[in-house]
Amino acid sequence: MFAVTTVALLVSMALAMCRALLGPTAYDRVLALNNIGTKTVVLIAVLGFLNGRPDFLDLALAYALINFIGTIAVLKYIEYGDLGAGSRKDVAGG
Amino acid sequence: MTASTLLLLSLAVPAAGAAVILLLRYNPNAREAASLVTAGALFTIVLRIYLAVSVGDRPALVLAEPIPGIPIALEAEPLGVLFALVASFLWIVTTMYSIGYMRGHPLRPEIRDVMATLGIDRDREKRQARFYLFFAFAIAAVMGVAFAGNLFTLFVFYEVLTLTTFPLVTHSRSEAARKAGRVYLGVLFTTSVVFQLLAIVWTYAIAGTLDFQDGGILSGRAAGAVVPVLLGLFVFGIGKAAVMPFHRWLPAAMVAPTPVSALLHAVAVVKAGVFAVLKVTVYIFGIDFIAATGASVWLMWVAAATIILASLVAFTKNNLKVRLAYSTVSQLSYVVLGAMLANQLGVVGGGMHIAMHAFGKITLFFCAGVIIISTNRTEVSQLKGLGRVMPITFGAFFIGALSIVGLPPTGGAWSKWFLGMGSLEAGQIGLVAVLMLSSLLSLVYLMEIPLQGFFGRPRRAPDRDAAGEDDHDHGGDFHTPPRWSMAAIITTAVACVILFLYPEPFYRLMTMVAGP
Amino acid sequence: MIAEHLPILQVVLPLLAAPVCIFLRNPRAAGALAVLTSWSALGIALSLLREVMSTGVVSYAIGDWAPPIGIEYRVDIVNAWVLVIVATIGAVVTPYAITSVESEVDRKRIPLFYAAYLLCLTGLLGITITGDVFNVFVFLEISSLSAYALIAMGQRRRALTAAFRYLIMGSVGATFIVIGIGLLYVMTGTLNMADLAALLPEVWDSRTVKVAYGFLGVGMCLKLALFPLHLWLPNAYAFAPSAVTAFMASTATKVAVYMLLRLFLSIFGRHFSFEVMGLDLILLPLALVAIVSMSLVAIFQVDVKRLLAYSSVAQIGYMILGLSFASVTGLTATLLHLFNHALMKGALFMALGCVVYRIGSVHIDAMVGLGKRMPYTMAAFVVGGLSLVGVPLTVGFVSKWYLILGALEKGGLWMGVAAIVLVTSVMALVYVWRVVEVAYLRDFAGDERVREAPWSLLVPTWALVLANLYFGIDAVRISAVARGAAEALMIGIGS
Amino acid sequence: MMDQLLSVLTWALLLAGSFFFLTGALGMVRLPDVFTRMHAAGMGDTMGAGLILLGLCVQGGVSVVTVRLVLVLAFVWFTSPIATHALAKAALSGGTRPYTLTGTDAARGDESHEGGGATSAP
Amino acid sequence: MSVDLFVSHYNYWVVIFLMMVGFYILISRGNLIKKIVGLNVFQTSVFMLYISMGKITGGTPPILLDDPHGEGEAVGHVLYSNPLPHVLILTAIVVGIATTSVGLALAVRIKEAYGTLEEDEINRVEAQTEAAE
Amino acid sequence: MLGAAGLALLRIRNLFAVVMLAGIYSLLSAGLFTVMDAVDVAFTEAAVGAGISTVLFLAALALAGHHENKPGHTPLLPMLVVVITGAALVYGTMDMPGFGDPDNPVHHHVADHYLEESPHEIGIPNVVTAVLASYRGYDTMGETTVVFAAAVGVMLLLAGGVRSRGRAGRQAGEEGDG
Amino acid sequence: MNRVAVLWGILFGVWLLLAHFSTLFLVFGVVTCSVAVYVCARMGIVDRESLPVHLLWGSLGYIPWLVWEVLRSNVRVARIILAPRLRVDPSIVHFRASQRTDLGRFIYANSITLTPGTVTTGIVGDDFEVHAIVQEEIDGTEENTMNRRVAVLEGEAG
Amino acid sequence: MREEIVVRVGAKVLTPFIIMFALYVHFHGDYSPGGGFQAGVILAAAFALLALVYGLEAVQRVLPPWFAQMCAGLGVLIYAGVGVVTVLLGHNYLGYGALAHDPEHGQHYGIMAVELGVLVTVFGVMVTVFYLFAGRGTMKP
Repeated sequence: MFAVTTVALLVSMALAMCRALLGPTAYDRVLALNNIGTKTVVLIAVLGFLNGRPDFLDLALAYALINFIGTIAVLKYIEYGDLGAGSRKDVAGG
Repeated sequence: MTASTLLLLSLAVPAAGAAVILLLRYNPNAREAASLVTAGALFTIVLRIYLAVSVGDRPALVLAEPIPGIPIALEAEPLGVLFALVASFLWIVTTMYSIGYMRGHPLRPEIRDVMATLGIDRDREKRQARFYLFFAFAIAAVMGVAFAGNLFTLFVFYEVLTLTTFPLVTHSRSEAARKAGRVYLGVLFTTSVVFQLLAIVWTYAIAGTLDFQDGGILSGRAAGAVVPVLLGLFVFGIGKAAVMPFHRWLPAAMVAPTPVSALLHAVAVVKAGVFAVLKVTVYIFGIDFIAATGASVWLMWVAAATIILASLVAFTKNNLKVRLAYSTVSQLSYVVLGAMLANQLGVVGGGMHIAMHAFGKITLFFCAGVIIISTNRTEVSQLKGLGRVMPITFGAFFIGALSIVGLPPTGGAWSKWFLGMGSLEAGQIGLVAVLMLSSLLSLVYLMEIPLQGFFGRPRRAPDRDAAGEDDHDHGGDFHTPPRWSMAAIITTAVACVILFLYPEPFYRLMTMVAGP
Repeated sequence: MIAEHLPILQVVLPLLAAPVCIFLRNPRAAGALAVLTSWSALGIALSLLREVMSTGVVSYAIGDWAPPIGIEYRVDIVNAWVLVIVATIGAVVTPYAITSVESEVDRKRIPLFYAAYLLCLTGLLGITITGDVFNVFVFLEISSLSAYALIAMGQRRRALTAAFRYLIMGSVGATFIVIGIGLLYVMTGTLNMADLAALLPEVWDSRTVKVAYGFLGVGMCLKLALFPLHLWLPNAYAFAPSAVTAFMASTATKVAVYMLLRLFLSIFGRHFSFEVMGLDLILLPLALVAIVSMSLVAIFQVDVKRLLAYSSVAQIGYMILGLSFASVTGLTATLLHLFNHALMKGALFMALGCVVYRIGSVHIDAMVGLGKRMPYTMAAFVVGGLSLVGVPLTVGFVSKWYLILGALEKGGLWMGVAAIVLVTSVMALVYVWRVVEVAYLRDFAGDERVREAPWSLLVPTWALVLANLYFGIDAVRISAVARGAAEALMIGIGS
Repeated sequence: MMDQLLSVLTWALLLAGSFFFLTGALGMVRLPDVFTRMHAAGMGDTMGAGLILLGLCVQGGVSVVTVRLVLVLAFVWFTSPIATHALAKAALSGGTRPYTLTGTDAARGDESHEGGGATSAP
Repeated sequence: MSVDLFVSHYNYWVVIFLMMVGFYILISRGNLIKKIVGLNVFQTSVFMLYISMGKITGGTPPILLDDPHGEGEAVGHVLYSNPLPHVLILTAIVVGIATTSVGLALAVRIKEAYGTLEEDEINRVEAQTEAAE
Repeated sequence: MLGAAGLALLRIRNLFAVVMLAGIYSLLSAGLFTVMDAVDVAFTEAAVGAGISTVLFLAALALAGHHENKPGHTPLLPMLVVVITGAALVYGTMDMPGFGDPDNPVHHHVADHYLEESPHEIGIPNVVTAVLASYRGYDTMGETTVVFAAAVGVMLLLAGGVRSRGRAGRQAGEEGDG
Repeated sequence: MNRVAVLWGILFGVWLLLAHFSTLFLVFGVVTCSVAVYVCARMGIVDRESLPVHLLWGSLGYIPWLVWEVLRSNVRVARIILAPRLRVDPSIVHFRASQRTDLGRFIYANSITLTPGTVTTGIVGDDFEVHAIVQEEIDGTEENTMNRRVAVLEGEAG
Repeated sequence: MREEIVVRVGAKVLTPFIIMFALYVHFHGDYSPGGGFQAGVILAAAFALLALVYGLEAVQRVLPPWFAQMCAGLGVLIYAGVGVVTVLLGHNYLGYGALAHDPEHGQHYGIMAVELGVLVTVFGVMVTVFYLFAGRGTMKP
């Protein structure tokens, strides 16, 4: 049954991948990245069970935590164009 | 003092002299005195080496060992001593000459003006110091060449000589001098690296050693087509021997100050070349080996062609120094020819020609230099009638020319004699004809100058205004030749004659080389 | 007790000094530390060489794990020799850098500069000394990364693009090397060099090993800038700060050449290299083309640093040429030229550094008449240049001698190879002499205030120049070492 | 008995999770613009991940593994809306106009260039 | 080329294909950042090659199951994948990110100095500068 | 899927999108590593790919802009190089031991020792850590140094704002941005 | 200070759940949690917003409801996606939320986003901007259930 | 990005967990995947997150750049220093057996020390690099 789930996850990743490839905007790709990230988290969890070594969930945990940082960076990049700014007025000049 | 220490000194003294010159570079008198003392000391040293060698001693010394099995070694053997003797003696004379010459030589007007406005004379002094400095270094290199104990050492000093003479050739730093420097370095370096070095390494690969040995190190080890090819590589690779087609550097080098042309390009550098050719034939191949394989026949004809062609070219040259240079090219090939004859007489003749030609040619150059600084004339056609103004100079020129042509009562007669005999012994009648023809040619192109000098009529008055101070003798542009220079000219001219009467030391040395 | 730990200290000492340099924050102090470190590294390298010469191979098991399990440092005569080369150059260039860098790099960055410099030294020493192929990669990256940064420190903006190109090509090279190592590993299951050498003969026939060979070769050739893969080198050397150029030009490519020798001869063995893979036949044309074409290109350069950089590519061709002779003499020539080229290029680039220090440019037009203004600097340049040309009494001659001898020993058509070597020396004369002529035979027209470079630059420069002369006159010892190393390489590591 | 029950439960949860994931993925392909796709993606993040992880929890029983699964789930549920929000905001500021049925711009106008930062002040 | 060969090697080939895609991006694209991305892809693919070397069918990650201080009876019958490639690749990943960061820093500086990231534009600017000199 | 990501990377010229795809690529490869039992590697790839690499790329893009020009010429030569390299590799894999075969030499010589002896010699269950930090600890030290070198490099390049102008004359263009 | 201790406690609890249980790891845990708490305290991010202990009780009721809501909307969105004809009518709606604190708004916004079909795209003051996949998804009034529940949650803790 | 409620609160809540998790990964590297490097990266990522949300300046007040740089160097020193210590104790470089009577314990200590070195360096480097990249945009007057 884990195998079935794995396949389902892979298929849905492939679909998300299609979105990443098709675009059309960069945000679609970010979305796909984000989505694939979540799916990877789950996939890793499932794979642990599939292999009979479920004790490597730390990896999934790490992903869950870190993937988020990437998206925040995207937002910051788009909104501010500068990852170091403290508040909006720092980059008011553009 | 042992003889091997003397060998070391023969290198060290000129080098030390150079250092002293460098220290005294702002004091002309002291500087030149140092040059003279050094030259005298060197000659004494070489003389003592000669005395040792003439009784059969062969002092030797290893300086360093850059490559395992191939040391930089010095060894005094007769041929080298002959060469060293000539060079060191002539260095004294040349130093005397150049003291007069360099002081008397007018600078190019534009430079003189600039320097006058700047109030600097220092620069000129510095350059003169540089002149003496490199001169001394060049002599040291010549000594190294002369006393080289193996082929590698010979090559090393040969290259050092090339490099140390380069600043002398380009002394004036004019565009012409730069161009000449390029030709000079280009030809000498290219030939020496591409052909000579190849030949040396090849020799090493075949023989496993590079030491000069009586009877040659290659004999019996090499065979077939290798021998003529290798010999050819050597002859052409020793570019300083100026065998055509690698002779271009020599006329080009004539842009140098005349003492440089005189000592280096009539004596030291070119003689180093032909000396090296002789050394290689005698001690690397062995004359018997060459004679047996017939490897040198084609090179004889190359040398013969050079003799004739260079003489013909000399005819066409109006510039005095260039004409002398082509004459040198031609005469050098006599020595090469002597070596290629590969018999006792040829080698003796070649060796003696090194000495005889040296004295003759240096006289000619000295005269040319004096003419230049006294009258500012460089072309043969401008010299008509000058003989009456400068009788000593033109007289000396006459004697020198006789020696070059090979007519008694000058030393040149002996070497030509031996070379002719050698050709006959080698069964090359054609070469005898070549020798005759070239003597005739040189007679014509050299004798033209003193004869015109004494008997020609100046076409028109010199265009320069009277200089004022020194013109009590003759009108116009004439400066009295410096006394130091005149002394040098007289010395060499007399020597030419003496060598006819007393060629014994050189002959003895050469028979030690070539066998009785 | 310290004596037995010398192999590791050789690498760890500069490694430890690098972060300390950053902590010091004071340019002078950092410089002093760098000097101290590089000198001790030289001392260690020399004593290692002596030890190896007297007792044979020194093996040091890091972490107490016996070799195939852990990482081994393995010093034999070959890499002891290369260590000495690298350490020597390091020891000479570091004091030079103190003054040179002050004029070319922001004061604030100087401690960082030394840190990067020491890391580069660490990397190079580490590559050389190690007996583990993957460790090679790691240290290769240490040296490369710091080298990229160092090169980018050049004053002109082209230094940046040069560094970037170097980064890309260097990384590709490194990745190729990783691929090669991986393929070797998959066939043998080991990463230790000696172990590999012992295990490889069993799998020689496999295509995998051959491809691994190819990848390692291409990767290394990228790093050592063999002819078609040299594109990164000229600009990198031309635009880097002088001290960096002097250091890199005399060490980085040398170490890569060493690795190539080590891989091809020690690990794969000469039988495999020459008889199975035909290495000599592949390298020979490349080396010849490199020598001739790069010498030609060098002749037409107007930036003297770049001129020398192209000449470096040509000189690397000589080293590879020696390898392609597949004989002890050829290898001796290669190993000698490693040392000699380091000495002469070091001296030349340092002399140019002096020029940069005073006039800020090494464009050939800027050097007009410098012979008078900076006599010692230019004299150093002349001697270095003569050495590059291969004039006797300089080191350049010694290696050329062996190269020609190696070619002639093979006889036949190899005569032509010897002739090419000689003709290209003449080409070297042409490009060196262009500079000499400009510097000496023309009148100075620049700023009247230009004067001789300071002693702190001249002394290291002349140290190398004198070394050029000394080892050109007395090359017996280094030739003996090189020959010993060459023989060791030809025998191979395993047996 | 208990084991079988757990098995069945796991099956059901996993299948349901997979279903949501697949549907979400399908939605990501089918839906017309980035905003609508976000909703689809959200499905996977919430229910898909939730159900599957829950299923795994059931399988794992009370153990360290379950603890981790719960933590993963918590983090996913916590971060996913933040990320989606961030993305939506970025997309809007980046100038992407939401798709509407009528084709007119129902929301605010295109006000900034991407990465420029001049969005409406807080 | 038998089916066996294909079955046992196909994954290497896939990895090689990926590697080549990365390599192609690296050498054919003019944009500096894109080059770095290509380098990343190239390297990551090489990592995959290594990892696939270390995989043993039916193996599990090389984290031992039994208590290290126990009798170790489980070691015998559990098949672990080869840890060594993992170690090597860990190192290589670190090296990769280090290279990437330096490369990006260089790219940023180049952008500042030239105002562009395109190789051909940079070359053009350089050619102009050189001509001006 | 990875291949598709790779190809897409090739085509897409918006660097921002490229970075996103590179992130996806990294994610997927991490997944693959997990499948191949390399959890530690996957972890690292995850941390690097998702955490730092993306952020760094974005930071660089923020400084350098994110549009790529169209490639100007047909890249035939690179294609050739790539095809040759790829062909060589495929050729090389022909003789490689099959995938996953436990009898491969890789799994024996040294690896056996690690797996069998490390419980006694080192005593920690994670063999990767044991090898990383002890058996091949020196490599890891090198790795640490590489990272440090990278920091030194980046500091050299980016610290301290705009560089002082060199004497050799640097052009405008630098003035524009800091 | 109180909050710091609580945070420490929570972290240590999680640590205990994660880590092996041995003396060494207990020590490590103490170190770890202290470091984490120290850094957060220095950053000034340990406050009511980040550590809503006061909402603990309220959330016990809220979370199950939210899960249920999420499930329901999931099904709705799934229907839309799976329908042969896409019947989407996306729109953006502005409305006022009645939460008083940023924390409350945070919870509300996240809850909106968490339920598929609606995504919060912007919050300015108490003005919420929400994108919905179909118009009917949004009950854009201050009196809608979720708004009320969040407000209650917020309000309960005072 | 302080004014973004959602992001700010989210980051606030998550940061302690990320930091804790990073250290957990580090300490737990012996038993499960992970170790100094991964931990360093995650830890650095936590600070990156803070910097993204609160701005570089705010983070640099807590974690000054010089400190990060010092960490970068310090880690290398720790790692190499362990080797030096073992040498001084009479073993080979990085021979952890020297660190305790029981070689196995020595290995434990050694690995821990070394991993700490990796953590410190990687953390310091990643933070430094991030600071430099992110800070370059705002540095201009």
